[in-house]
Amino acid sequence: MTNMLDQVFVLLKHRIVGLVPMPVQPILGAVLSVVAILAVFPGLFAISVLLERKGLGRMQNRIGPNRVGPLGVLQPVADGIKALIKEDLVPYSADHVVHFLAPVVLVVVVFMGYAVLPMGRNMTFVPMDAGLLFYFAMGASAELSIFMAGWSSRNKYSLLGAMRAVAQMISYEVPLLLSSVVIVMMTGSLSLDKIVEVQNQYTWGLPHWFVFTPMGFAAFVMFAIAATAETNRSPFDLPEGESELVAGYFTEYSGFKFAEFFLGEYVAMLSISGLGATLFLGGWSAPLEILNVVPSWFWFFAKIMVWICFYIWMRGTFPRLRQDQLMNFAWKFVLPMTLLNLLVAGLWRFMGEGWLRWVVCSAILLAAYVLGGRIGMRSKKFGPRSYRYAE
Amino acid sequence: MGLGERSFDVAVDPELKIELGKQGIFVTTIQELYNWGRKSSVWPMQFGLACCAIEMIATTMARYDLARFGAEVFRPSPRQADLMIVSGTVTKKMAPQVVRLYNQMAEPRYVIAMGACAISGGPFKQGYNVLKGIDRYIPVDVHIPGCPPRPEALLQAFMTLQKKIDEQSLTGENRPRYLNVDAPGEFPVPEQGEHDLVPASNPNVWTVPVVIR
Amino acid sequence: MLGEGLLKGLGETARNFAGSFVSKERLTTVQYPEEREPLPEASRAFPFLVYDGADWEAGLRCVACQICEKECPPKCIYIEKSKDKKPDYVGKPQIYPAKFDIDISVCMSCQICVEVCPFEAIKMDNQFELATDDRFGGLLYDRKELARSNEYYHKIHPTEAAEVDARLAEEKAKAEEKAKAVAAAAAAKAAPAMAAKPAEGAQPQ
Amino acid sequence: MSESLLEAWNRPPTIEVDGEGELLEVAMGPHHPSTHGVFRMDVVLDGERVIKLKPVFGYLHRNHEQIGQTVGYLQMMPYTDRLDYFCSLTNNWAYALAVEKLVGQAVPERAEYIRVILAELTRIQNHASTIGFLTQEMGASGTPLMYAFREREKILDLFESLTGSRMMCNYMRFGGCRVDMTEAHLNAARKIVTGLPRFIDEFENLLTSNEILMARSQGMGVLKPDLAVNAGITGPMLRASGVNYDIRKVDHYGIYDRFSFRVPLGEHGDIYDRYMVRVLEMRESLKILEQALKDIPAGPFIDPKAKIRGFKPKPGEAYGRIEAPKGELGFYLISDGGTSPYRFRIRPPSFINLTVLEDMCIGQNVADVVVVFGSVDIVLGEVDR
Amino acid sequence: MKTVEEIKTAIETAVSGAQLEIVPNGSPSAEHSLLVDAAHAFAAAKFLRDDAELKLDFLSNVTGVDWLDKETTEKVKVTRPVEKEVNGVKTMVDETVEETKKTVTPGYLEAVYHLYSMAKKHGPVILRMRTGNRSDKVELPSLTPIWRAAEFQEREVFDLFGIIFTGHPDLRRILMWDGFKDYPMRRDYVDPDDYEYEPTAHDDVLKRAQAHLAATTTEAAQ
Repeated sequence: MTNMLDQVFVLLKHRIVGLVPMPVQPILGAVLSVVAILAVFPGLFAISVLLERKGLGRMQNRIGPNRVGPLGVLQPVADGIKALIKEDLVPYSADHVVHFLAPVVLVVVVFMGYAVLPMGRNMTFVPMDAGLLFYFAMGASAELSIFMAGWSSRNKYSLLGAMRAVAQMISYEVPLLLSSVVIVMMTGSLSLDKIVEVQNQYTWGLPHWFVFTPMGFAAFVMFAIAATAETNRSPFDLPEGESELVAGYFTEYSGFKFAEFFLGEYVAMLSISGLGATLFLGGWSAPLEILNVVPSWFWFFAKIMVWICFYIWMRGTFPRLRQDQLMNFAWKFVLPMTLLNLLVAGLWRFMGEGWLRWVVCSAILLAAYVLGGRIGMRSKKFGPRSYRYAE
Repeated sequence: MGLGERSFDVAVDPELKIELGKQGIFVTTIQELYNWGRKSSVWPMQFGLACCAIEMIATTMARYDLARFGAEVFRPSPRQADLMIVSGTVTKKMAPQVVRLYNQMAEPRYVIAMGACAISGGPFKQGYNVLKGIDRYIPVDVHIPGCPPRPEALLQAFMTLQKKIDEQSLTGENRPRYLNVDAPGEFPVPEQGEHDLVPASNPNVWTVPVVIR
Repeated sequence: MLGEGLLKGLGETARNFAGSFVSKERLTTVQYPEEREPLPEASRAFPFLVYDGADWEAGLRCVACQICEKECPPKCIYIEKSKDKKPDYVGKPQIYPAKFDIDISVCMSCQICVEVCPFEAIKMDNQFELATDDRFGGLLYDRKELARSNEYYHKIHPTEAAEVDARLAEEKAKAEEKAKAVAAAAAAKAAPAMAAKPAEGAQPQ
Repeated sequence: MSESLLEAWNRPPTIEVDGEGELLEVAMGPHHPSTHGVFRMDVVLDGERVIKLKPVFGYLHRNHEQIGQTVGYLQMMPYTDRLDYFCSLTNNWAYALAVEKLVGQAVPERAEYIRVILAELTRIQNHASTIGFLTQEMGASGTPLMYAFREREKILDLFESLTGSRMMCNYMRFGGCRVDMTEAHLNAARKIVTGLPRFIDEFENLLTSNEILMARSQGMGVLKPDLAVNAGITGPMLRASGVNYDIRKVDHYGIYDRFSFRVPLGEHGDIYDRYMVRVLEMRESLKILEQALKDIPAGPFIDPKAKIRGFKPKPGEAYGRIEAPKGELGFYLISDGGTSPYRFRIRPPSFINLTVLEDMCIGQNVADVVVVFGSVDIVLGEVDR
Repeated sequence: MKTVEEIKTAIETAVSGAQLEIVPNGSPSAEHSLLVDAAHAFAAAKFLRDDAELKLDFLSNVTGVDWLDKETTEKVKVTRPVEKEVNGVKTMVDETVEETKKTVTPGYLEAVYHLYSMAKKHGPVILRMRTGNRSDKVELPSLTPIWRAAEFQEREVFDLFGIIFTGHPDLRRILMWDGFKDYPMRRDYVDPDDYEYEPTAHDDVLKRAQAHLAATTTEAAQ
């Protein structure tokens, strides 16, 4: 029964595919997968937007949307309808073709990433051996669309925003990759399915997630930071930093194209959360052995949503960094830390089983973090201050 | 961008509709869906002028929470905004910018003139640099008197606007302005002359009743 | 340590998030159209004209003295005096406003008209839900739209209205006393005159 | 004027532009979302670095001074509310002070206490909102601002129940106040004052040690004390540069000499110092409030003999100034013996504090310009009048 | 702090040739001010800032004031020879006649500076400068090189009153737009005619509104 529920989507797909003649079956299978992704993730997009608006509201002592539909659940639907009927303005001097293509490219590219994510047991749509590489290749193409948007708008703010976005995304691509390399080192595979399989084991009922190892945890933190920057989320949401740059690279977009950017951004966020969950949080594996009765796909989506909630929480709390600080942080702190983490991962392999490697690896990472943080703060001359008074 | 004279409405008897609704069947028309989408997702432009802007900010804050209506998404870019809340005194130096911003907004767009100054120049109307009401240049949907109006008054105006949107039909006399092919989409931006704005008002949107004293 | 302040901040927002489900202090939203905070008594929006009795036109306290028109800082009041007179609340014949317009699209709710009015005729309303799409018709209030009964005044500003009523009653009593005194004096004067009258009348023309 | 004379004058530093980089001219404003209100900055950028910045004013020039010369003395009072629309009560006080100085009107003791209580409450809500807006400029999605406004609403509730209006109080009169502050109002004020320290702690928890805020604000927008004095900077901005000048302490206007409070001073004169000086000032204001609410005497709230309207001061002039939350707010009145002043001049702290905006921004990143601008704490109603 | 008289003598000794005058203040505040001639104002101001005892390092406020041409009518008794017939003989007789005499004192623009000391915490010292007239001689020396605080305020005075501050580094309009031609704070300024809708007009506004109505109706009739 449990197994049945776990594999319900897989079985359903097989059943439907079985209805058509043999030669068409692979095509239909692909179409079904695509349709499933296109149905599920925009839905999740709507849910996360609503969650964000309500969650932010609660953090700020208010209620958030609650008028449109029961408890405000229809708010994203209304926003969607509004975006559809909104007039589509294209600036007179803009490059019309590129201006039109930019959001399309973004949406296509971010959806491609889902092809390799294992969303449950046997639920990877394209089980690729080099899945991780494919994912990063797709993630990097999103930058293209952002630059297209900024350049084609012929607006200073858009161009500045796009340039910032591209610089930022390229800078954080490096730590993003390097922190994932740790996982590749530990599993010896680039296949995301393999990575999940390795984590889907239990000792005393507790899972073997990589986040519970020292360098796995460090890589997880670095990955989370880099992923936030990669998806332009607060506190790294400079490209759309509204207080300086109006609305960043999509300043000149209106109507449905703007909605596409919005969609693309959130879907990218969901997908990178999915990747993070796959790499560090065991993908679709249950957090406790006894919880394996719950279907695997539930765990995958639950982990994504938890990740999204964390994003929202950060957005509600932090101011944003400045461009050069962001770059400094990427190149001078996150990158060295990830490189060190690679060394530690090697050390871990080398030291063999036993408690000693836990102590040594943790100590190295912790010392590096504390020291690096302190040196960084001192070199930039910032820190807490005391004040004097005049009577 | 007119939709022509053909009616999209599917006539449904209102009583029948309520009856169906009781049984869990909801009937809707394109027009209703259209208006519902428009009115439920009005994103204001992040744009404040004077004192009233503070009350506008207060409206979005925890106590009054404009977000309940789904309108907390203050868009900094006019392209993505639906509603311009003219919150405060429009000076003659600022008026061309306001009109320009309005021109940059995508249809459907609405304007709320918040506060005495935005409606008529308010207490400052006899000054040399104060425009006597923004409706001299752009069409205003809802006026809120008050100096400044309370946040609740802005919420009430917001609901008035929603009601107004809801009552519009897609065709016929009552259709919104932008669905009328003949209605202007761009409003001329006044120039700053040597003594005053030129022209002093846009006669297409500003016709004054004569008050004889 | 790097990140300490960030964690503290996250803790603070988390506290508010959780608190918003339990404590009223952390969920301060008043859901306006359905729930409303009671307006404080002193709250003011736009002026109205007080009338006594049931007939608004007859009971207007305003005597069209035009002080408020002159003192109004943005000059949003327009008054035309009547040609004839009608009795006021003490019964003295007074001029009344033939026209009393307030342009609430100009009014700055400063309350100075209320302060300067010697007749307690103009007071501040607290009705603020006045949004309208009618620019010219909906925002220029004439005296009919401005007139509110004294009961309404009592309802929105109970303490102040009670004070005003007491003061007016006192004035009225004084005026009546004075009137009585005058009448008595007149009567006293009239008495000898009356006595003299027949004699006068008796005098042949 | 010879060049040698100009030497003494501290012009903003000019910056060498290195390389062949193209200069980018950006007009920030007047509707730019960051400038809370309508204000334009013409910025010349070399990459993202600011090399020139010219503020453009006047988008909210509402002719206050002209109005002040056409309406009577009393009629100007509600207009002063609309100068710095965050702090109407301190504006009222400054204007009342100037007129009282012009006509030689004394103020009863209770009224002075009421004024101090209201002015300090105004200062607290202004500083809290300013910090909220400052973090907004840094990109916090409104959370600190929401918390600030949560407290501000409590203070505004008191203002409304006392004066009748949330923002435009029109409360003070020449020789006192318009209505009395009853025991209920005082209790409400006491309740607010007991609740505020917790709020400030919360605020500080959220912001003071936040690394992002520190990185964004420390060492940014530095203002040197000698330039600050020369450029006539006043208020928290001046004190953040380390100059000890608080008009409450210097002029002892009202009854400020009766309260014990300290003046916090910054050392670096950067954005963080401006932020911290405001936080510490809020705490000092709470001290003043506690003392004032304890000591407030009974008595008349307005001089019964004071003339409120229609008076004609003797020909002459007076300059009255107070320490408004944003700096020195002064009113300069010249009377020619008529019912309205011959010349009515407002000395706006926000406007003059912007004199050094260019100096603070030059060499900074363009993203910091809005933060520096936010740290000045201006209200456009007062800048342009 | 020194009294105004002492400051006056101090300036006179420090700046040779400076002509100073104390402008009395009739109000109870009794803050008398110093009128300094435009030619020596800069040196005097520099002295006030740098003098060790005064150290007026803080310029608080710059105000422009417009004083209109004043037409004073006074009744004067004039004695002049009048031809008179006395007893049929025409003779010149001196006679005192009462005449109304009109004297026009030319107006001027004035800049008022309020100075304080942050170092010594005293003040104010009020400094005034006057232009020659209201039309062509409207130049005054700028004190911006001495106090940066004057930069925007002098620009404002220039914008609204039309005093030209020589030596100001950036004298442009500040509040009104660049193409604006008038000086709106001058007392003889007439604002543009936008009195189409004045439902509560009285006094001056009513006159303007009626004039506007008359103008538009004749325009329509033509």
